[in-house]
Amino acid sequence: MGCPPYGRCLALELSDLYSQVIRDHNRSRHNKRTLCDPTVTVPGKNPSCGDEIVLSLTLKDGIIEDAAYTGVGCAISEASVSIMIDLIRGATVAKASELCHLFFRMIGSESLTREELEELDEAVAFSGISRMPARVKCATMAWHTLQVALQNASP
Amino acid sequence: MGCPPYGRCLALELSDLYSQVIRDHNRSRHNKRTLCDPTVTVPGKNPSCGDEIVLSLTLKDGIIEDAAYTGVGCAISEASVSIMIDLIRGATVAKASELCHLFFRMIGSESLTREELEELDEAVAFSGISRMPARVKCATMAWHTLQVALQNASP
Amino acid sequence: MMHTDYKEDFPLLLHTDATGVKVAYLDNAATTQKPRQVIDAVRTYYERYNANPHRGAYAIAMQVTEAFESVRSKVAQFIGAPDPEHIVFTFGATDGINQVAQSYGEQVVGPGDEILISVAEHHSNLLPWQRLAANKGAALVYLSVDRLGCIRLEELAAKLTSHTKIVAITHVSNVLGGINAIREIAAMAHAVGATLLLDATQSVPHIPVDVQDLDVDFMVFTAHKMLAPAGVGVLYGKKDLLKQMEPARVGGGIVEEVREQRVRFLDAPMKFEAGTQNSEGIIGLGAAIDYLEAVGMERVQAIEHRLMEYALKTLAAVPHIVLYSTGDAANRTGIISFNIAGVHPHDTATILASHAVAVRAGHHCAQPLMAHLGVNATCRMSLYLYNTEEDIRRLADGLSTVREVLGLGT
Amino acid sequence: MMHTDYKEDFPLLLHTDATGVKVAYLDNAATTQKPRQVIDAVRTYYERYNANPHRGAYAIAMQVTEAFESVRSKVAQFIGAPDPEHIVFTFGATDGINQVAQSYGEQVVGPGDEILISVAEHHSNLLPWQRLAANKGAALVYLSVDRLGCIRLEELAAKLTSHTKIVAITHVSNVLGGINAIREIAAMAHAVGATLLLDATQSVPHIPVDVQDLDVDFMVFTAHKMLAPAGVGVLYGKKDLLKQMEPARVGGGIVEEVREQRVRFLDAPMKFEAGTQNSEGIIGLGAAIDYLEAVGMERVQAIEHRLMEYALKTLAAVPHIVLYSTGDAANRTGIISFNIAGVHPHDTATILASHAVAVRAGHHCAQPLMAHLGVNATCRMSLYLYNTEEDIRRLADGLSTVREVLGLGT
Ligand SMILES: Cc1ncc(COP(=O)(O)O)c(C=O)c1O
Ligand SMILES: Cc1ncc(COP(=O)(O)O)c(C=O)c1O
Repeated sequence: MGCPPYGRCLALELSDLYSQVIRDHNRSRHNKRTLCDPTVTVPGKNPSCGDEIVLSLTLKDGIIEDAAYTGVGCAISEASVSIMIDLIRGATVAKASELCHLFFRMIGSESLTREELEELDEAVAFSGISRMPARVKCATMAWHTLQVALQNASP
Repeated sequence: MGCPPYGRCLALELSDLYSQVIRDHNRSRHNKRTLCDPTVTVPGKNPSCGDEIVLSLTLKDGIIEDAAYTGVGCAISEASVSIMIDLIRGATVAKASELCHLFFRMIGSESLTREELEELDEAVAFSGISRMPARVKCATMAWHTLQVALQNASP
Repeated sequence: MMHTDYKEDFPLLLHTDATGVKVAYLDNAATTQKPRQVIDAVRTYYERYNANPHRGAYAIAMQVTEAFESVRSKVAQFIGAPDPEHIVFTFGATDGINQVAQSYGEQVVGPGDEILISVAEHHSNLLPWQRLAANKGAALVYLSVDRLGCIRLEELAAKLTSHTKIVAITHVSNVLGGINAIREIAAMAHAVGATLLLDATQSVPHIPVDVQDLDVDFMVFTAHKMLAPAGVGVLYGKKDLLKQMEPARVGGGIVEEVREQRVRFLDAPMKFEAGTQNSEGIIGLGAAIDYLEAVGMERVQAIEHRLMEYALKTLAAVPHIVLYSTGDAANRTGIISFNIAGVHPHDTATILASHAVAVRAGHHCAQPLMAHLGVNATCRMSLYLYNTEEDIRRLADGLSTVREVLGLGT
Repeated sequence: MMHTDYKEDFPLLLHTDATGVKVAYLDNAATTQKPRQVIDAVRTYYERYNANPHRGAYAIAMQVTEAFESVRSKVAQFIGAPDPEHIVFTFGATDGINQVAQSYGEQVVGPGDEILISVAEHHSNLLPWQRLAANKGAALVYLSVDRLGCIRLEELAAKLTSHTKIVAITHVSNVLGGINAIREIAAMAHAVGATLLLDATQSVPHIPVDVQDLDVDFMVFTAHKMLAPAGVGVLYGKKDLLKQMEPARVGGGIVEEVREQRVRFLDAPMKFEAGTQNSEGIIGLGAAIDYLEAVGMERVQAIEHRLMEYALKTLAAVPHIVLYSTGDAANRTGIISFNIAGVHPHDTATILASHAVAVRAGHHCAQPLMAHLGVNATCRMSLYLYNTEEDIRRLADGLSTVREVLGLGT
């Protein structure tokens, strides 16, 4: 087993990990708020740090009309949930579910087509996270929580 | 920690371990029998091999009139109990108790005086056993059993 | 680099002492020697990426986590488990059996129930069940064994009842070396609704073992008997069983959330690995599995089989020898128990030690089997892939001197 | 050979990666690095006398037995125990606490009784008691702690009652580093007839500890946090307590006699050491104690104290830092928990990692303490004798870049 350079966080550059997109979402926090009358609210937990992010969705006729989160997480997990919310707001449940699958395929280092990558839009900022195993859970927590929320919401 | 030569059993020669005295006692087995009406009978156990040797004493007026053993043990433990019985037969309880202490001092690598070594007589055959840690319990089992027997017998 | 003369990989076996002698190591059922590859894996860990796994964002912490989890995958694949989540690291086979007895046994065994074991079990696969049965008012029922230490399927059939909750059986007797018919035993146990724990401590190092093929519910083994460090073991469990179990040992690293008066555990396998694990040992186990797979488990078995044929023939010719499991080399691993007539096994082993021949004497942590055989203790020689015919000849030569040393004639 | 620049003895700390960088290892409360002396002791064991201890009459088996038992004596002397029979080898601190909770706790705790712990306990000294209390209908009562994680004696006095059966307290908080006043705590616990278990995991490696002077009833610690291998721990117990306890784990090596339906155990400490022990780890622990004694535990403490003075001063000057235990370096070991304002500790640790500075971020297996502090998680730097002022400067320099990397300004 070769030794990765200490200063490299296992081959992912710091500027790739904390990219402009991620930094922007962290600062703006436009999706960090409480929904008035959410259809479904699901907590997501990262056991390694005790963090909890709560995801809320308002659904109508199979459409995610609005979504938001509360709670605290690291820059990666808060950016990930915020980017995800931007992506799924206005989407059908089916579409959101499909995006989940796409996201997990990307994290699992599968190579996606250009169209697929375009669908994930800003979420491609996390494509390198698998080279940073300690932080994978931070990036995926939002999407795992969404899966549970979609299941709970489906009648 | 230095490495002892493999062929040396930790620095004790085979001919010292299985000396003539020990071999003789193993063959003769003159103390391996059942006493008719023993005052006290105590089992001694070696947990590492499951062996059990049962020591019996006939006491009268503070004198060990007779002693014998039954059971099976290795050459070392059977020789040790046999030599011990030869030593204590006819001795007072106080004297037998003193011999126990002498024997344990010898095993503990204390240097004894010439007079003390003479008191132990044939039991000095075990003086080197401490260099053979795996077999120390075989040599001392008889004497531990004797200690218990003397305690049980004392009113 | 892998040699066909496997001894070349084992520094301890190559070492000559002050008198120019190498050890003939024939106590492999107690523990095995470690190849250079394993020793180096442990040293490299200490020198390059020693850190507490699962707990840090810095480079070496991630590296050890990755190495640690990759051994879990390797173990899963080595024993044919469906995925790494079935693999729990323990501190040894004894630890693994105790965990199952405490976590699972406590749940399923009640008054009037029965636990079935064989009379050939190692104390580590006996005492946890004896205690569980006593605590629960259940019965500990014994199966007798044949001359190789194997249970008889007819007796098993007769003793399996609807009260039988757990069957705990060794794959290979550590005293007699016979290989139990686990596939059949599993099917029979399952037919009455019992759960089968397989003590594979003496099989996984020596023969190919596939948990799905055998259809066992739990399986334990220990790393130090398969070229790897001590203080590490493996517990395999079927997923639904692991899921329903509470951890036997609780502490750091196994929780999702701790509050002052309650706790939520992580899923298996993490919930069973409380406290800092033996990372160096686990990494050593990975290197040991690499070594064994490079040789091939079929080949390991074939090497031992060939040596056993030679050993059975050679030992049978030793004067005054008493062999406790005669017959040919079929359906057994490389273990032979014996005594020299009129000589206590401790004396035999000591005299062999003076010839630098390492065998074990005693009850081998199998006292009920000793009672079954009608002896207090035996000598046992046990082989591994690095042994040679010369080792066995040295054993036979040493044995021929025993009675003379003790003054019993030749 | 022993250097005064202790780093010279630690291969991992000397290693430069492909970019020419050495790690500034400041995660010693999680695990410590191993000196050459320990690495060599383990390798020599594998290459010269690897065998199963207590079980063989041949030379290497006797040699490992002797080495194994000599470490027991060394440990006894290191912590001031009256003799080696007080020393039980375990697989780690977590294992040791679980054993006491199961063996001793099960016996003495009943409905309505109380177990007293502090809110600063590591999960390993919390969950075993939480479970015991729940199983027995007893209460788990918490003591709050001061800014260094130490309990207050007035609160202890108020909460100790005739129902208090067990007091289980850490010697040093693994998050805040304060040293509890154990001598006083022991006297107070004993005055109401309670038994004191000391979790010395974070103290024995760093300060002189004497069990008789402190008068603790049980004490546990773990080898991997004191320069030694993982998978080994120590349980000290007073003789009459060890005597009255049944072993929590049963199996090979702990029995005087096994029959099909009953067992007689050996005396302590052997009865608690079921199964093959981690001999290489124990031998490594012996080498680690030799190393620490050659330095001297007073000196170890003095080195850390001097570094702490520098660290407290240096970190206080870092912009936006939030320190969770301010004040001077008195009455504490080399642990500082902190955060950078507005930044999650995981991000801080990741950014430090990119500077090859190793600290830990998370709840440090102390979630109730995190709740007490009102945070989810912190960063923690923790020192050992080989750290230097340069390591601390690298930490401070790295911290100064954190907010910028995240686009939060400097
Ligand atoms: C205070 C304290 N107690 C107990 C433990 C548990 O030690 P281990 O994981 O070695 O069992 C730790 C470390 O993780 C600790 O810091
Ligand atoms: C059949 C069998 N089961 C269990 C064990 C216990 O293994 P360990 O001592 O590594 O826990 C052994 C070996 O000692 C064994 O031979």
